[in-house]
Amino acid sequence: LATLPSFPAEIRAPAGTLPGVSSFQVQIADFDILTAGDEPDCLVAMNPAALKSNLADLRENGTIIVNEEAFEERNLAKAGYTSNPLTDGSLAGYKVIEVPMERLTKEAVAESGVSGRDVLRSKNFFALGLLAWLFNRPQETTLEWIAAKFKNKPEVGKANELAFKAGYTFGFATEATRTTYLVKPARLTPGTYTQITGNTALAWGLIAAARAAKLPLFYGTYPITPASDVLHELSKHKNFGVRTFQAEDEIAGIGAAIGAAFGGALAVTGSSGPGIALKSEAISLALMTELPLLVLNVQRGGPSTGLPTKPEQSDLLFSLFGRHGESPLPVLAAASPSDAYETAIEAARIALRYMTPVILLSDNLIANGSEPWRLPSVEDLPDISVPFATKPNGPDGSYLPYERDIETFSRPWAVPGTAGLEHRIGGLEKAAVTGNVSYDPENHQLMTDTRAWKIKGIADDITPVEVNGDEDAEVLVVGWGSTLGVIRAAARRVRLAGHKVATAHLRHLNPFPANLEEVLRRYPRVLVPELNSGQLRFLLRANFLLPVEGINRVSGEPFKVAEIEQRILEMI
Amino acid sequence: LATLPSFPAEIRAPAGTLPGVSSFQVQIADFDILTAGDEPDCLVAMNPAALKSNLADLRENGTIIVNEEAFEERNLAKAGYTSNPLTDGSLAGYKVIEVPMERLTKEAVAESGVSGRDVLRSKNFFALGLLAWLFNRPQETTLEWIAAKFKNKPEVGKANELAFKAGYTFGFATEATRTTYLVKPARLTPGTYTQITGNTALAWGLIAAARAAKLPLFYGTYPITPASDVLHELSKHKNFGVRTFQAEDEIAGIGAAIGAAFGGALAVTGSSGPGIALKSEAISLALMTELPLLVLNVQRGGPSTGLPTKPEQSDLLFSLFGRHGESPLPVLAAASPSDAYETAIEAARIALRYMTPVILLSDNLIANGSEPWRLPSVEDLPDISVPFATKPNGPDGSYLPYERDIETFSRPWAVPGTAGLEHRIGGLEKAAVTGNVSYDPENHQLMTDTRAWKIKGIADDITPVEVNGDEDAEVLVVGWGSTLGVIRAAARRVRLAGHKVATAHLRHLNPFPANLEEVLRRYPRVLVPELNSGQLRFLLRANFLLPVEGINRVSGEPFKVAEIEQRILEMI
Amino acid sequence: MTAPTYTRKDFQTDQEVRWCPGCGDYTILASVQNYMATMGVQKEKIVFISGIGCSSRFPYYMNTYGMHSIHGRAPAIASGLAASRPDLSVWVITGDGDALSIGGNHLIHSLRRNLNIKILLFNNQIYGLTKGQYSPTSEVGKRTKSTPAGSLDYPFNPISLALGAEAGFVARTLDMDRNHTIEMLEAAQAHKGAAFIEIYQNCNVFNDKAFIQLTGKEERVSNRIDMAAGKPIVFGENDSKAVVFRDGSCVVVDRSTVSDSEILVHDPARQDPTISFALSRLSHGPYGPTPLGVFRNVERPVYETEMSAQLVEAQAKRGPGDLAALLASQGTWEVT
Amino acid sequence: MTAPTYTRKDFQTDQEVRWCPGCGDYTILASVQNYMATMGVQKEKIVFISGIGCSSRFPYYMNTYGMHSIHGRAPAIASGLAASRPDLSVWVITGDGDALSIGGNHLIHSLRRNLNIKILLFNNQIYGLTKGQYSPTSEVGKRTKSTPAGSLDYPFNPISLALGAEAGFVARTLDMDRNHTIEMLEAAQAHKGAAFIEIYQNCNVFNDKAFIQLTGKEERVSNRIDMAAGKPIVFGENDSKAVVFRDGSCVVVDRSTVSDSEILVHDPARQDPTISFALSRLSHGPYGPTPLGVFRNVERPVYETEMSAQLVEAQAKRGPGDLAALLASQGTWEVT
Ligand SMILES: Cc1ncc(C[n+]2csc(CCOP(=O)(O)OP(=O)(O)O)c2C)c(N)n1
Ligand SMILES: Cc1ncc(C[n+]2csc(CCOP(=O)(O)OP(=O)(O)O)c2C)c(N)n1
Ligand code: SF4
Ligand code: SF4
Ligand SMILES: [Mg+2]
Ligand SMILES: [Mg+2]
Repeated sequence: LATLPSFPAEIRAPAGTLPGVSSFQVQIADFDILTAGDEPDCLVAMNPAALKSNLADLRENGTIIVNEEAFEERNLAKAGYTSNPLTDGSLAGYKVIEVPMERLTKEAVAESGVSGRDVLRSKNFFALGLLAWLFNRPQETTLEWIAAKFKNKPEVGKANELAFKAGYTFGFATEATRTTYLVKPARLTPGTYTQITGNTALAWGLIAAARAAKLPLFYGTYPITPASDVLHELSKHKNFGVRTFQAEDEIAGIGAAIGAAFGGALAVTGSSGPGIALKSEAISLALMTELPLLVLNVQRGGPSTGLPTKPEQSDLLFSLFGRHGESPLPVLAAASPSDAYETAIEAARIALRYMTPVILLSDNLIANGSEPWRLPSVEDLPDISVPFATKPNGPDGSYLPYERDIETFSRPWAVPGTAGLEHRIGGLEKAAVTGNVSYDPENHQLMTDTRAWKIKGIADDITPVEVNGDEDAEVLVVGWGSTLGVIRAAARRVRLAGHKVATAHLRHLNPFPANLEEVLRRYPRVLVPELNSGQLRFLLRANFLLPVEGINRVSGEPFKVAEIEQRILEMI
Repeated sequence: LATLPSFPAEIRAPAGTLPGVSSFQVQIADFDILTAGDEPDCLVAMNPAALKSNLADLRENGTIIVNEEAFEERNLAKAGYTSNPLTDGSLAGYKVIEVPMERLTKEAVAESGVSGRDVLRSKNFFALGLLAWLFNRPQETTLEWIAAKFKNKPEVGKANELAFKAGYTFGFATEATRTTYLVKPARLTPGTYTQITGNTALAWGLIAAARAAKLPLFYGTYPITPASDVLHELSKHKNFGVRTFQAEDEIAGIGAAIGAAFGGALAVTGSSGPGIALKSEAISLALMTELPLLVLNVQRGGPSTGLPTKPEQSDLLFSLFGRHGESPLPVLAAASPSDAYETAIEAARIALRYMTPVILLSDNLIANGSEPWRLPSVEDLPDISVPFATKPNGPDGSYLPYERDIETFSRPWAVPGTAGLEHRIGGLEKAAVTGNVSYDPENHQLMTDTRAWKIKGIADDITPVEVNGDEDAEVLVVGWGSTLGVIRAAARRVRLAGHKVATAHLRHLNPFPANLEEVLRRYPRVLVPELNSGQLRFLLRANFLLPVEGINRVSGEPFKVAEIEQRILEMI
Repeated sequence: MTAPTYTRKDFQTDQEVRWCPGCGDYTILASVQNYMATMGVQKEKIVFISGIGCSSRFPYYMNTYGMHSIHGRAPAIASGLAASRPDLSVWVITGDGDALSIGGNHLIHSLRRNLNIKILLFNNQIYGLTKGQYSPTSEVGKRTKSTPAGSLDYPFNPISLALGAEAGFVARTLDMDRNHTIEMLEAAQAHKGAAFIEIYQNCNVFNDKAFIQLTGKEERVSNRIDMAAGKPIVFGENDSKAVVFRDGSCVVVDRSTVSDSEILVHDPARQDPTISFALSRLSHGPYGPTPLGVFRNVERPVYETEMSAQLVEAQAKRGPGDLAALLASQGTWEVT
Repeated sequence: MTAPTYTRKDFQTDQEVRWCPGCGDYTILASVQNYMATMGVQKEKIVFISGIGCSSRFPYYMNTYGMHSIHGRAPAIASGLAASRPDLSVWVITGDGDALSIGGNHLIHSLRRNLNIKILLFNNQIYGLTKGQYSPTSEVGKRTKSTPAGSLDYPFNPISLALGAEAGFVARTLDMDRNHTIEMLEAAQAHKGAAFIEIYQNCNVFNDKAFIQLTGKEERVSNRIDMAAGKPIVFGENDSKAVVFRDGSCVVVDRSTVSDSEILVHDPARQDPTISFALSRLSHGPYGPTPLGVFRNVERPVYETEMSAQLVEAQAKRGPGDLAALLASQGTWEVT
């Protein structure tokens, strides 16, 4: 069972597929990138007919590269389409990369001297170049093959080389990404399924959370790879009352969200590493003013601009400690594309119930990865609504914005428009209860402690961590985020090989579930696989003084099942 | 031995000091805030004569509040000043707060109805109000005293009340701070001494570091309490070739510093919590481009705007983990005002030798605190210079910007203007050696590891941690930053009481000195006092799996010697 | 609901007002409170958002909803609030450092985006709160703590900047002149969309008398240019001076040297902001003849109105959001 | 040192140029490389600093010193470099998102501060790198991935914004027109101080033909207004159109309807930027008659020159820094 699609040697596909332009079009249409399941991962559709006849072969939520220019009326009609599949939403389940391929190929090969038909033929190589980028293949082999193959027609060879490079370059220039096929669970429980990517699930989860909270949804953001698709998805659903605000930068994005939160919306901001860094100061304001706010971080390779199109889990410690001062806040992570939906609702529940900013981590694997998702029942949507304050809660009809709920330590949420509850909040330390500015030492200690207690207390309000597998195993594998599938698969393999192993996956990274320490102590050895240098491991060590071990990878690539399996076997 | 000045009940001073305006002026001139040493901590000088006759009584580097309007030619001459002490630099050793006191008092009492002499008399209360702000005293007692005292002259009472409040308000409005007297070492070794505050020492340390590095100094920043004084101090020393750049915000401040670093300057940026948060993304750029850069963080109370004028040590974990991606960098902390000088030089040494951004932590106690400082010999200034690359280091006369030094893992520094070494750097992941953009998985792993090793390796290039006190003590007290004086004093007291205790103070917080673990393991119990919720403790636990204990305070106030002493005694 | 009747007191809070005695901020506070009492908006519908600075403490003293946020970000926060709550009256309080230094980008974007927010910039040409460094509106050569040898940066002209950023409403007033301040507030409130008012504000501690040419009893006579829509721009003792547009610039001339028809008649409603821009160039800071009043007042679609309309339209077209349908929208299959 | 002689090749690097085929960035790269070969500055003295975006990949392809920095911050980084190294020739490459969205504040401040940096803004009216969201220069109503129902924000006019921000040199050119581009580069380089050039650049993937009115064979004839210093502004087929300043605006008229003396004679050296501003209002984006060329070219003191002078003066007055004296400057005492 392989977790990553394998890319066939580039030279194969074109080699066997050159009898003629039109048939090559059909051929390259199902030029396939093999997955474990033998379904192509990626389809190159040079025209509507090719799309129509080959779409069924593509794996659910695969990547489709379309030559967008060919999708005009005449071709569509010829293929029997009554509306354009590129715009009518029927490809919504797939990652579609639209490329004006003829135009770009023409531009690219201009200097080769070829003309006419040959130019258009080269667009196959353009497609191949784009595939090479998407599947991270070296260009050299294909270039050598082209040189050899066309040594008697040097202009054609040159044109193909240029087209191939242009395709690669196009992918690079536009930071093109494909969907990643993630390991399926062994069995699918009965039900109605859809195929979904993480960014879509996240967007839908936010829409569902807003409904569950009976609040309008506001999304303030600035585009960044790989988080932009959340904005794109949300902006389609204005009929749900969703307001999307593309701000001038990330600070304004979160600023706007804070404004909306003050106004009583379910306010969300989202970005990736560099953009989250910019939001740090404002997150701290939301924390001090105790306003509910979701901060989505779709992690990518760092540091700095890093590897924008590659997955990594290296923002965990940054999520916990990436703010000045003592500034604790809840951190959650989605474990798979479909889990992003549930995690969004859970994050919103916590943000609203505890009046706090919450960081929700996803990553490039989840964001662009896809999996079958058993549709949740909309009727079972939990009620996560928190009533606004409507009446004075202090002496003489006064309103005390920092008078806390005795159970949650949460403060009330009074929104503008509510007569009699006019009040001011801000970033300076607040006096307990009144919320006035206070420089008093004891108050600062109290408020620091209260903010910490409030977050710590959430531990008792979340699902305890569950262990999968053997109670009496030697090794417990603890993961978080996108490693869920690969850890489960590795554990299955270990068990198939006759060994015992247990796994646990954390959705809540701060605070940890109340039973975590007890669970960890049950197993002689604990292994933490992470796509970083050992950040959860660091947290577990500091919190529980346990010598947990790690397997780590910071290469911009996901784990292979085999490497985790191997490591578990070594530990047994 | 008390560490904090005690402020006498406000009512006392005015009570005994009202025989007449002119004598009151003299009286309030030495209105004293008692320190342990019985020297006033603060002097209110209503005119030049008062300053002249009372300055000698003020403790070294105390705070002087001057009624600036009275410092005009006639008064100066009358007092025997030939030049204005406010501008001629002769008060450089003190913290001077200049206030147009007569004007402000007049404005403040306007609505009371008093006039003439009474107005001016009220300015004593203005001064008292400012003192109440500076020394964090409640206003109520004074206000009650005023009400009682002047109940027969209600307008005068009202005027005094208004003036008192105005003085307090002035302090609040302008975020006025005073110097804090720090615990002196028990004995001063022979030598030439000066009295210095931390911000001044930091500025001078940077000037010295630039000299030691044979580089021009560039400081890019944006004002913020309590870091602004570093800018103010540096901007005075243009004759040292220092360039200060007051940017439009903190991001531009560090951006400009990165530009200057690329150009071959000793580049420094500085701020406090909220501003450092804004610099996070750019620090990561310096880390990826491996440019030398000092980032000063003069910590204040957080989170958010927090308590701008109060000290706190709550940015330690933020310094280590406050960036997205795997982004390790060295973190140092000054332990006292004078230590800021040495720490600046050490931080610069590391930044240059390892081509890395370095975070240097100070805090409000150090910044505005003062202590006697035995002047270092300028001749002994270490040579921390690192030669620029001047010649190609690759095949065919090429320049390889990421070809590393085998000992330090540092890359060469080629600055614009050097013919033949033209090269491009940036925030995308770089290929080892060539520095070209690379998406290669193995390269990303290698570079991630290399960046980590480079920083880890510094552990062997720094002074091992030294233990003070009893080898066979039960308790080792480990501190960092501004708690040095109070920890040492507490340990002295414990020893005076006949017990054993050892102390160690860390200048290097990342990486830790190589011998730290061994030192910690030598003692049965380890106590870490911190003005935060336990951040160094957290690091020690995670790194060494040791159950170190903490004593913590997040109240915007320093520790009292007694509370640390008490805690040590409990542990023995 | 009938228009509420308020007095200034209704807008005062229980917090002690804490600016230096004599600070211009007091006067502005009084003007705003007085104006709000007559504005005709329920006070629970009013929100003041500020950044950081002396000026930004303003919301604590207004008995409305308010947020003292972080340095420079008030326009962004206000934008999110206005976009999501078009029913509110949203006011931004900011300083020359807050709005023009760290917050410059949010300022210019909120102006071009044209949300219905009213931005009051207290320009004292100094960083007050941080104890007196020069600001982006300080004159060249200013000696401050951070520039003992004099500052080098050429200052912004806030009016020119706002006009260059497509602001629809741009005005300037003076702390000391309460009536004029209130007039400008009224005009800003009447304008549908983003409104920007630069308020010259004296910081009597760190930059005292910066505006003396406009506030001094004698100086102001010859320097204060009051612009009024539809009126020829004349000023000075006995209106002896006039502004004409000549050779590509607004210039001040002796009124006696020009015919009445040559005098520029003020028209803030011109679609093209060129003449407003030209008027802003009459002075670069409060030095010499300096215009006060509304420079530009031109409406265009308001962001949140349009945004709400898109939501309404989407619902009209597609019906209110159906979550179950959304989840199934990419196609489903059954596993049994 | 004699002026170096270079060819375009000297400025090419070994890195494959990676923009989409047909992207306007290629043409601009060629123009800049060609210009640099003749600029007369040693290439090791030249530095290109960029932010993030397709355009910002530019430095990788210039065989000079360079930094591909972070989004929006290039002007700040360039400012620090220029301030500390006045001997260098510093160029900023940025996009409409990089410079006007996230980097707007640094842009306007670097212009007012007037460091000697040359800012080339590749305006394709779209976010290219992130695959096609609308930008601060996109036209209202633009449908993009993030605005399927059409964008609502009123766009900036980059020329107006730069002028409002006190820019001394402001120009506009077109990717396709290499000669004009080089002419603008020459003028920017000749200008002492900050120079801002807006370059209309076609993104043929996400915003193809945005500039068709200025590049199309037919369209350009009637829409391209070439401004040249000292020349009356005429354009169109047989120069049949003219620009006049009338009633507070620049307007396009049939040349036959005005006398020659009424036609606006272009003068980018006017101290007052009003007429330059008026010219920038002729079009709001590349729609209809749109001026290309230098809008403003007025010098004032350069920041780093002044900064260096302050250092020299301080040394002249106080001697070069004496560290020992500094340490003792607050008074000392002996402990024995
Ligand atoms: C992120 C951040 N940077 C810097 C500061 C410090 N700071 C507070 S207010 C201010 C400038 C205030 O100037 P202005 O906006 O003109 O307000 P004024 O005090 O003059 O009214 C600065 C630099 C801060 N609080 N936060
Ligand atoms: C801090 C940060 N925010 C967002 C991004 C994502 N991003 C990269 S380029 C870009 C916009 C590019 O637009 P533009 O400047 O117009 O350049 P173009 O690609 O069109 O040349 C964005 C939003 C980023 N890299 N870093
Ligand atoms: S420092 Fe200046 S602006 Fe601030 S409160 Fe005092 S007088 Fe007003
Ligand atoms: S996306 Fe557009 S701007 Fe970017 S390289 Fe391609 S054509 Fe050029
Ligand atoms: Mg100010
Ligand atoms: Mg662009």
